Amino acid sequence: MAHQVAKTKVSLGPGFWLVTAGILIASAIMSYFVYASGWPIGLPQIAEPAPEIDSLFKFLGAVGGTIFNIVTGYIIYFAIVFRRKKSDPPDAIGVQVHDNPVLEFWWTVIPTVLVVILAIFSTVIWSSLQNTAGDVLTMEAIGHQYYFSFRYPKLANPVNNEMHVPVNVPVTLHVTSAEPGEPPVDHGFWVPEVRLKADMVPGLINTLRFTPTQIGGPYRIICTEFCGALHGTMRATFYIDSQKDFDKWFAKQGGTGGAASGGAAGASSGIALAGGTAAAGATLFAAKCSACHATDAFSDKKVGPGLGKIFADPGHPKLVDSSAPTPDDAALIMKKGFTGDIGQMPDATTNQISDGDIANLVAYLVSLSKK
Amino acid sequence: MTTAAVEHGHGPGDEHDHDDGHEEVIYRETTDMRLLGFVLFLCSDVVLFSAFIFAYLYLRGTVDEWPPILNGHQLPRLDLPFAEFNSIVLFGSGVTMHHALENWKHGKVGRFDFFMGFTIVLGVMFLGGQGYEYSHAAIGGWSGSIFGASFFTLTGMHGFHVFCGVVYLAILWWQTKQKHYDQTHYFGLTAGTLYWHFVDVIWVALFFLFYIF
Amino acid sequence: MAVATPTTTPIPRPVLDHIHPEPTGFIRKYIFSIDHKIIAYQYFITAGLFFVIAGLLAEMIRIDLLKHTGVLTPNVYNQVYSVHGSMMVWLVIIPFVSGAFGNFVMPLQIGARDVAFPWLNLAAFWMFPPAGLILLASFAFGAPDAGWTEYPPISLQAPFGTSMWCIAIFLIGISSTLTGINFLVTIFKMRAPGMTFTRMPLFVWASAATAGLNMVATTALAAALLALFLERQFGVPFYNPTKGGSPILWQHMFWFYSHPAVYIMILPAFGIISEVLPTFSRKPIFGYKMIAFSSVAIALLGFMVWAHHMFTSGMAPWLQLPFMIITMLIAIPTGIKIFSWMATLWGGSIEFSPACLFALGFLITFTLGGVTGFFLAAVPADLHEHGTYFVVGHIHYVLYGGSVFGIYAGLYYWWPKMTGRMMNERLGQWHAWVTFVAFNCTFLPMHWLGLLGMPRRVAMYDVEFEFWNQVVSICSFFLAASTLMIMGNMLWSFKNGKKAGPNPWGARTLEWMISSPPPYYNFKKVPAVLAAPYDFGNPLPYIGLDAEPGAVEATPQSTTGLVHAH
Amino acid sequence: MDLAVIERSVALIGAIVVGVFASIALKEDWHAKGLDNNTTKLLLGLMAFGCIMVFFAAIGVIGPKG
Repeated sequence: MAHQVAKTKVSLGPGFWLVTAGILIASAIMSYFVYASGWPIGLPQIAEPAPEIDSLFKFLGAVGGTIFNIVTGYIIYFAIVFRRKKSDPPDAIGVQVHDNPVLEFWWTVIPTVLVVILAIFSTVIWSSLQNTAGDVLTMEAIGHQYYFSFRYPKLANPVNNEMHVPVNVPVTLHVTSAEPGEPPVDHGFWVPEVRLKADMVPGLINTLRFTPTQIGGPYRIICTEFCGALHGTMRATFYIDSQKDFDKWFAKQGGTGGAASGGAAGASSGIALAGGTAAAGATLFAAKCSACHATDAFSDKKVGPGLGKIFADPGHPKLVDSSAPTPDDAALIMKKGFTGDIGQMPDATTNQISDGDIANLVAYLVSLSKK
Repeated sequence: MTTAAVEHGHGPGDEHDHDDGHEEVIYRETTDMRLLGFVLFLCSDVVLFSAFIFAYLYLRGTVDEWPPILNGHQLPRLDLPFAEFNSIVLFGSGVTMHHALENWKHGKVGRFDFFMGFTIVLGVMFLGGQGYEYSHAAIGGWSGSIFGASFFTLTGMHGFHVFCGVVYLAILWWQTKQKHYDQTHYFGLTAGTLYWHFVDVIWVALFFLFYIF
Repeated sequence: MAVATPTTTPIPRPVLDHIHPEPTGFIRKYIFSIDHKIIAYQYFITAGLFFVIAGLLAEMIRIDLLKHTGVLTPNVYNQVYSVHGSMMVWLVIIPFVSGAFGNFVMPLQIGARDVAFPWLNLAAFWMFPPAGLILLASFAFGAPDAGWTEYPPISLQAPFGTSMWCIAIFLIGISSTLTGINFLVTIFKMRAPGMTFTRMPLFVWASAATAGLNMVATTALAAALLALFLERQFGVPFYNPTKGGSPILWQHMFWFYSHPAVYIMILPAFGIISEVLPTFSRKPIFGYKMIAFSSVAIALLGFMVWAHHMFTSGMAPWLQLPFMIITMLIAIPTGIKIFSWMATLWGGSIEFSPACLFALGFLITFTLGGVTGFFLAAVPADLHEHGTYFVVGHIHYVLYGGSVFGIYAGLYYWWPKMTGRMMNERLGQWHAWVTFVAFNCTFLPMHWLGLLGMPRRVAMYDVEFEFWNQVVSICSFFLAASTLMIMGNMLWSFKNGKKAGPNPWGARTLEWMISSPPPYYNFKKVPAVLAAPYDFGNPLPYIGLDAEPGAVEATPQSTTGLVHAH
Repeated sequence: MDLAVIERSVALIGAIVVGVFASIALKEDWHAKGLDNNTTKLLLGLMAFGCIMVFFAAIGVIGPKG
């Protein structure tokens, strides 16, 4: 060859395998610490699925760290070993190698396998987030500028800036933003210790599912979508109570028997339901309600839910004390209207139904549920 | 002939002395590049329309029934028969434009003029039809509902393209009168035809999405 | 391939010889020139200016975050970081990588005398400064404050500045679309005779992929911006939920552009690295085809992953999976590139010029950015990281540690070609080291801040994060200071940098075969290309190259094609 | 109302005429090469499809019912 001064080394370089071993050992040690320590987050895991998500973090950390060590390690090694020495002539050139099919094959296949493994692992964790099991406590969190409010079933008014949940009770949390009348802006709901987050988008309901496992608090509820000048100050506190403490707190908030899930106005409708006749109710239902409500299972939503089995419907969200809605709840909703995670319904005056009509309709619904 | 080649082969004020063959190659290769550039431009324009069509379909997917409800009343569908008529006006102009170019290629300048004029008239007719449609579409106006928003924005953009097309064709026609093109050097006309066909095809999509679908 | 032999007979391409006369008179020569080199210089100067401004805005951000209560008023702070982000993306990095480097280097590397449509090029540039000025002027009207993503509905309630933001970005969008079309035609139609696709330098491959992305994706952004503008100014309901619109629609349309935009910003940097590493390790690039095709693969995959920015926004859960998996797939072509660059270093004769140091720094920081990217791609992990400083750290690792490091490498590499003078090596090496250290100290802690619960876009934060924020801020001041080093270096090279000569680095791509700075017509005679570049062992694969005297003799004797003129 | 009938019938006839001419044009330069001709063919084809659509709309086969 013309270039007399070309480096013509066949070996991979002095101490190549030593360096390789070093990189692998370092990666192994690092991975060990990733798993032994709280890395990378180190915050307490106060609810399912925090442990699963952390296990994904650790796995990603170990794999990613190893890749990073390999790249960085070899780059530094090559840079030192193959640097141009003072002694080398100005037109010294490197080993003229263009490619190496075997090498390229392997460094395409191995990452592909890694990606597949990571994708599968992530998918498994992901599916564990999707499970709808339990669904015992169904509640809403609503973002405002700049505070959070929380609606509990059977609670007349929303609670501001304080979220309590009983330990070991699966929670289905529907988050949204901006009740009518407020300027619509995005917010975010994030409890770092739970590792879960959902954007609160006006006109859209996102759902988080978790099961508190550790009594404790206060924890931060953080807004994670820009929502205006004071976005940085938007916080609420999150508590996990024992069932007894929770009930105590709940009672203090005025939680009493009454409204259905989603929290319409509390207490009793004060309508004499005894006089209602199902037949009259049926005709009324066809005229007034059938546009929005089907007469089959609760889950069969037209505009509102299906009311066919409302008083005996497994699909109906249970309440905090897992009691099913009573005829009076239905009457109350017809009277006062309803605003909640499953939609909205105008009140009796808007629907132009008298108390007597309500009594008939309730009778009709009861008769449906009996079938 | 040579004027055309110089117009096309070279930037303004370019002084070489070329023999004709060299000049022809220059013309062919520059035309080649301009054609590719123009087609790529059309592609990116397709993306512009596709993005708005995506927006339209997305918004349409967020409501239970279409047309959506505005202040308690469901909005009416658009005037299909008139749209059929107007579409045919536009498609017809596409065919006439095609014939205009064909005749130019074969040196039949008279028939070229006829078809060119015909195309422009049809284009103007279509725009007038759009105006009529706009004044009669009772869908709550541009800013009333998502229906008005997507319909007036998309067809408005298309109408703007048609308007530009009419102006463009008029300029091309004028250029032919200036002996700007000849039977073998007519890239401008090719571009104009492609653009006009493109506008037609966009309308095919819009017609389906707003009137049929 | 050992010896350069013509495998294709070079066809004569008269159009390549076609030249528009050199303009006389200052205006036509330097202000409204159609010469791709002049336009590239204009991009460099303008984008550099905006880089300084946006950098100062960044320092304002860090000053605010020195105290957990914030130093600036929240309103000002929100405007500052929003404009910082928008400027860095649209007025600095994108113009730098495709406008400046693309314009200057790409035509030279394919042996063309100019781009396909010089006038279009001129028009595209002159949309750029006005856009920047409009964006800056928006401060007078209440600048955009919802971040560079400007999510509605809040951006619908912002003052008029946000509409100006729409206009500015729209202009930039048109500009880069035109540039994309221009570059594609140039690369397809104006390559020197014999330069087949597999003989193109890798920066040209990267430019082609970028141009394609610019051409296709940017118009989608234009649509989104147009809709936002119409809704803000005329109340046309697209995004406002109270009028039936959907905020999520904006996120889809925005990210359909803005994820490919990440590759618009990084692919040319990949190209620069692929030029710098072979030159300074005196080796052929390892796995040329794999690197070239992976650029295209990344560009294509980049269109199918946009919704991974929206995992928490509320889309159908099952949709999260395909987007997660395709996102993860992008790691494969990227990994191939990284490994190929490592293998290029192996067995080389590595010269630690500033360009090379920045390239090495790029490999390390970008790898880290890629790893954290994987963290974000996995949906369950993203549920914790989304909207936190983890994301801020990640994007700065890929955009600063990726694109900007690439830009620095390219600047040091092509500066002699652009100005005809050398920079100060020693100072440049110091610059590389200081930047690398300060960069990592600035952005690495952000990852942990985010994981521990610090959300992004906040003017004030929980007190327990104050210490690390102060560390970050102080390091960021050093990072800013490091920028002064390259500015000083440029001034130094203008004053007393020694003449560069045509090929100071002994590189082998076409731009180094002509004098520096290149003459108006680039090539006296358009050369024919006989083989791929980067074969340092072989004679130069160019014939008919009638360059300046003393530039290059492509004889079997000269092993590297390196001849010290002067 | 009857205006609609007129529009429909005009559209019907027009669709047939234009569609036929478009197909003829398509057939004529079917074998023509080159980017411009190929693009033209694609666009003409789509336009012919548009004519077919208008035809079926005019005879009321497709289009919103009621």
